[in-house]
Amino acid sequence: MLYREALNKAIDEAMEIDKSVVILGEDVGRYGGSYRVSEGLFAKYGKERVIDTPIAELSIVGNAIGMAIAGLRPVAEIMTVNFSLLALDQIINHASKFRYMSGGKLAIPLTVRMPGGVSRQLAAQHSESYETIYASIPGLIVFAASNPNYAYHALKKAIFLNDPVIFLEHELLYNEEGEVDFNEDLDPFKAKVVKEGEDITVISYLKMVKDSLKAIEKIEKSLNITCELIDLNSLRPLDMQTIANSIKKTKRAVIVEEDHKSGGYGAEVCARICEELFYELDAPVLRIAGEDVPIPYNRKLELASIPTPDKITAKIISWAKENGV
Amino acid sequence: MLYREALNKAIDEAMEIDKSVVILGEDVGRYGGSYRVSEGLFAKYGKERVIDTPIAELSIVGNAIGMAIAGLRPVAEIMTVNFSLLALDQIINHASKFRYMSGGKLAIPLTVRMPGGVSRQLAAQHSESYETIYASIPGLIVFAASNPNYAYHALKKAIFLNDPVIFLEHELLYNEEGEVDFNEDLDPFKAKVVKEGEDITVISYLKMVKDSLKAIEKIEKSLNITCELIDLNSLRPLDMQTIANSIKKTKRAVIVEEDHKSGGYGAEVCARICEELFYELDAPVLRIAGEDVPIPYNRKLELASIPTPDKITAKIISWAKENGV
Amino acid sequence: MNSARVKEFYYLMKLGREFEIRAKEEYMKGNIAGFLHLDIGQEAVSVGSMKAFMKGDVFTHYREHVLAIARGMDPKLVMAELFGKREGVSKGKGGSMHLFEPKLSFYGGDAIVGGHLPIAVGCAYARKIQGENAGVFAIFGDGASNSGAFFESINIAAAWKLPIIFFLENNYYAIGTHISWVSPFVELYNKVKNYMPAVRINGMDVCEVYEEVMRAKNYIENGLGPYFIEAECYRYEGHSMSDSGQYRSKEELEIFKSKDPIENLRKKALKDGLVEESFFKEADRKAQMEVEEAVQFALRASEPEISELYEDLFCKECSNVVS
Amino acid sequence: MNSARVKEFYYLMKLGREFEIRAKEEYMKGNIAGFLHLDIGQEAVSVGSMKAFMKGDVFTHYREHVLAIARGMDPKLVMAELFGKREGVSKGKGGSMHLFEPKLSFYGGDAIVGGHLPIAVGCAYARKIQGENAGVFAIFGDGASNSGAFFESINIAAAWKLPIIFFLENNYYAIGTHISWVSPFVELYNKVKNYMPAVRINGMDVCEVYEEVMRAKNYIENGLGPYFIEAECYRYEGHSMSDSGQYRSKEELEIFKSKDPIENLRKKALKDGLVEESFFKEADRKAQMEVEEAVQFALRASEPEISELYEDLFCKECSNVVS
Ligand SMILES: Cc1ncc(C[n+]2csc(CCOP(=O)(O)OP(=O)(O)O)c2C)c(N)n1
Ligand SMILES: Cc1ncc(C[n+]2csc(CCOP(=O)(O)OP(=O)(O)O)c2C)c(N)n1
Ligand SMILES: [Mg+2]
Ligand SMILES: [Mg+2]
Repeated sequence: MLYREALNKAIDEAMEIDKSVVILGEDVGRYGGSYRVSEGLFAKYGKERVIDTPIAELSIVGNAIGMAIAGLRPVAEIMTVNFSLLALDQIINHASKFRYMSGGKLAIPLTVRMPGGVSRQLAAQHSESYETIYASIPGLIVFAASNPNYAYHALKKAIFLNDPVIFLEHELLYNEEGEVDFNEDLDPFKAKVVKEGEDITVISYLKMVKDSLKAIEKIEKSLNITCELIDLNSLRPLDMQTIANSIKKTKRAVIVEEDHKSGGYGAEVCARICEELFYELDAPVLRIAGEDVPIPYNRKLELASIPTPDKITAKIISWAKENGV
Repeated sequence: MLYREALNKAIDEAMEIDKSVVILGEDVGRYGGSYRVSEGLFAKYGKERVIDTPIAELSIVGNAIGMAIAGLRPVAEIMTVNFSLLALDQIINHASKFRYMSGGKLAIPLTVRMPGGVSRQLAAQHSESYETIYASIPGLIVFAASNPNYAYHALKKAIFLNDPVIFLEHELLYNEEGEVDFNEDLDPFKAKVVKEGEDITVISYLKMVKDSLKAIEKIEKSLNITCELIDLNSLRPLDMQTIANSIKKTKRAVIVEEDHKSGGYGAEVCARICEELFYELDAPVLRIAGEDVPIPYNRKLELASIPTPDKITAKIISWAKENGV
Repeated sequence: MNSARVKEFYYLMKLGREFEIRAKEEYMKGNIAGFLHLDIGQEAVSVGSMKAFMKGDVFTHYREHVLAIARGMDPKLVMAELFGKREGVSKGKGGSMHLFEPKLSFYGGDAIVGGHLPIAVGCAYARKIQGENAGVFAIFGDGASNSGAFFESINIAAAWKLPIIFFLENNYYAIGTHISWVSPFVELYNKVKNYMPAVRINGMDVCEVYEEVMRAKNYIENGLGPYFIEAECYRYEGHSMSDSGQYRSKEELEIFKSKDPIENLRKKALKDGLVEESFFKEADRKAQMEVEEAVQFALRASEPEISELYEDLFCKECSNVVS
Repeated sequence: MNSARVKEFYYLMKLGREFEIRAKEEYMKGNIAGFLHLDIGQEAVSVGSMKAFMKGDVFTHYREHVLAIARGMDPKLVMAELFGKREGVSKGKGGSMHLFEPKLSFYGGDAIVGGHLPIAVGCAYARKIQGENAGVFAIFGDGASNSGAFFESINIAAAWKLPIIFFLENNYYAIGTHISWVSPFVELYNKVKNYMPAVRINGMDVCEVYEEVMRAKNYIENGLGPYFIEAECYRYEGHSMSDSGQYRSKEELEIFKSKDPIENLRKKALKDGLVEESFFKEADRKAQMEVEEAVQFALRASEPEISELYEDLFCKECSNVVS
């Protein structure tokens, strides 16, 4: 099943189960969603529950909050994560705080889906990763789906949580194929050990999980070691338990993210590791991340601005050598 | 001179020197600014250069970008940092990227001033610290003023830089008194060693510098050691040199920030230290930060949600003991 | 207006006025802190609108104590919230600007100017598809009417014919900014009259407010789409306790004070012989007493425990994971 | 319209059309990537407006190749930018959606819908206080007219009487969303006609566009404040290369194709005897040639070096510190 199909199925089933689930966003209805995630839902559930909105992101999320207050379970789509900045006041000043500032009287069962990341030559205004923003906000839950199985289970669970969830998707994953185990009772808050290993813990999320896996194959051969790969899945809260278990074994950690390095989400992961597992570490944590520039249009520069399997491989190998792995 | 007077003087002198400097924001004109930072400027420079705007933060920054493109040097005020979320699309998708995405053809000499932090019982929608957001954006410069001297010099220099500067101020500092050395040629990008010491490096910014200083007095007495205190001043770029010099000496670092801990700005500082100075460290870096909750109205809870001199003292002492200082 | 209505309006406005006067005093004493926005002068809007719009959902801005009380919120719980006490409507976590009570369908106290409008519109959408025709009432100021959030809301509500009353309190000022500096016209219903029925009324007259909101309510209940009311009014105090309001002329203030909604209702009711003098005396006394009780309640109410800091952040399921 | 004007309009429209057709081909070949928004069908708007508004500052959205060319940008540099080459107007860092050239006062290619409007308004403010009366031209789509940024801009420009022309290309669609689903009316000048002079014109007729923009230009140059033009038009292609445009009926497309701005200008000029047939043949050939040269230039142009990744991020002073 494709990633986008898994997302579609999660929404479809949620809408089937519960009439209060509605979806809204630009072109989510008749058009089927710009990445085809909501394909078929308009025909199936009608225009009251599958809502084509104007280009007004502040209102997309604001309206969704109002729907949530009224008892619906809205799933809002922001066409690209960049545009979510227009909705950020609603997400942060409203959705994330309403339960708290009402002394627990309001619940905001809201899911906001956002495709993001560096796709292919979409340039500076369409190629960002704002997980560092969302994961820094108390009151939000942030999930990041790297594969169809997690996408399906986590989205469906997110829709039925009674708190606001930011659901991050990566534009280059929509057409990725992967198995979905419909019988699994997946805990969306838990990180997943994608591959076990003994010598280095590689921590990643979204598209970089795939790229890290490719890198790991080469690294293992080249250094004759084994690497453990963790897919974070949930960025807020962060599943430190899974990370700690791994690092206690490997003594070394690498974080791979597509986000710009300075102030990127990896900083928080790195800080947590250094605070909590300092005495376990045999080497400094390595952060592999995007460069600190807006994403350029030219393909060569674009690729130079983000981690690729080759760069991940090279960086880990040289860091491993420097630190005596 | 008061902190707000220092800011006022910086703007006043910049306007005096260069006719292209204009200021804009809600109530910055006839009213003199809600924290009195622009007092007197309307009378002196008139309504064309001191612009009272509608409550439309997106436009305040967007308009300022347009003014910058047209050759002015706008200084925009966002009344409280929370409202800057409404302007974030302009700040990030536009101001921070325009030079780059135009291949260097556009310059955006823009300063955006924002009071923020936890003041006194202003509750969840008026008490945030978004330095983690701003400091994560390539193309932005981020200054944070903890005292009148830096406020004066850095703001004046920011206005004359040809790139967008986010200028963070703290609401509880406006009436702080401090000396301003008008002859100094201050480098706004450099961190400052506020106090020298041998055993622990305490890194902070904005209001927490003052609170850390209070804590340090007690800690030094209690543990019979000396602490070095660094005021970061510039959050992006981060002056790692000054940090490194200190840690090479003390072997231990503490970061004190008011921001929420998870994903707070301190994460980046901590990560940089752990990556670059790992082998220098004798103890895990300690992050002292705000709690991961929206800021509550009740004073007792509000104080419980942020670091105070007493809590800083207690946390550092217990951490020092645990790690054999 | 019959005598019972007039009495009700008078009492609620008086109660609101006394509440605000007392809140100001308690602020000076240090029992209330933060931003405190008083409704003094604007009680006709708060009471007239809430008494007309009894059923649907109400979304307000931060100047909402009197709206909350007129909606039926116990002044004790409001005062306790202002005092930051655990018994307050928002458990002391919200304060003056954030009074929420879903039982009263009162989603009050948003302190982001214009920020509650898209939320109100979303609620109206939900009500429409849920088949509940009472709809939504959203109140905001002249300052809010310049924000993108406002305009997006007007456009969407009109495009989708949503059951919502937009109620604009035009008191001419957004803190110290006069509306004429930041809008091409001062009669703000011009902003939307191509989108929906839009009227301008005298917001100092509780009966006029009541009647217009009744009209609007009927309109939206009939599924005809949104309705817009601009009420001219005035706040006698500064924007909040930290503003002295010096930017306004004494004359301007006096003009509006001469139209005082409470005083004028009393005069008119007496002149028309609708209500006897003794009622007002008694009402004034009772209002003061009720406020006194609210203050006593708030004083005696309890401080939250530090352990409550992490409560009310997430639903149970998420709390279990996050902590 | 005199013959020289008609020839100029025709040539530029044809050049634009050929440019876009070729860009599409080059996209298929893989020489251009990312989002490519073609202007085919809307050339009258791009050419008519740019030829009328020659002096002031121009702010555009992402569908801007033809606007840029009509403004005077060398098609070679535009094509090279689409190819991501260093010789492109934005050094290959911007691409199709981001064509900037301050020398032409062309601040083109903002890809945040509505995002360039507050910027254009700020520029108009600056021009006003700088005493430059040429003002600003800001072009955007029907979709943008639902955004908060749009409404804030209208309000501010009107409140401050700024010299700015708001030019709305109403091609009825925002990607796959028809304007009638998301706006209470389809004639979008209704949104603003209480704020400023606002007209609706036929955007398929280059002369009408030209004349109306001339009128608007005179208006703003005289310090009378902003002016609003809605031009009805249509894009023949999908929204971008990743959209097939299937949501539209063939009939609808045919209706607009029958009003083709280029073809109709030619027919009319011939009928009126303004221009001889031979001109058109020659112009068509020349346009093709110019586009061919642009493609050849782009093909031969150079790839940026990796070392350029960190260039153009900051001014020299800041660069020194940051790196
Ligand atoms: C988005 C945003 N910007 C600025 C503020 C600061 N602020 C609080 S109230 C206010 C004035 C609002 O005026 P108006 O809408 O007329 O309401 P009034 O206070 O007159 O009732 C401002 C600027 C805010 N709370 N939110
Ligand atoms: C703020 C924002 N939201 C969404 C998008 C995605 N998007 C790009 S173009 C577009 C449609 C714009 O339609 P319109 O304004 O009518 O212009 P047209 O493409 O028809 O010229 C959308 C939704 C965007 N770029 N920016
Ligand atoms: Mg007002
Ligand atoms: Mg369109």
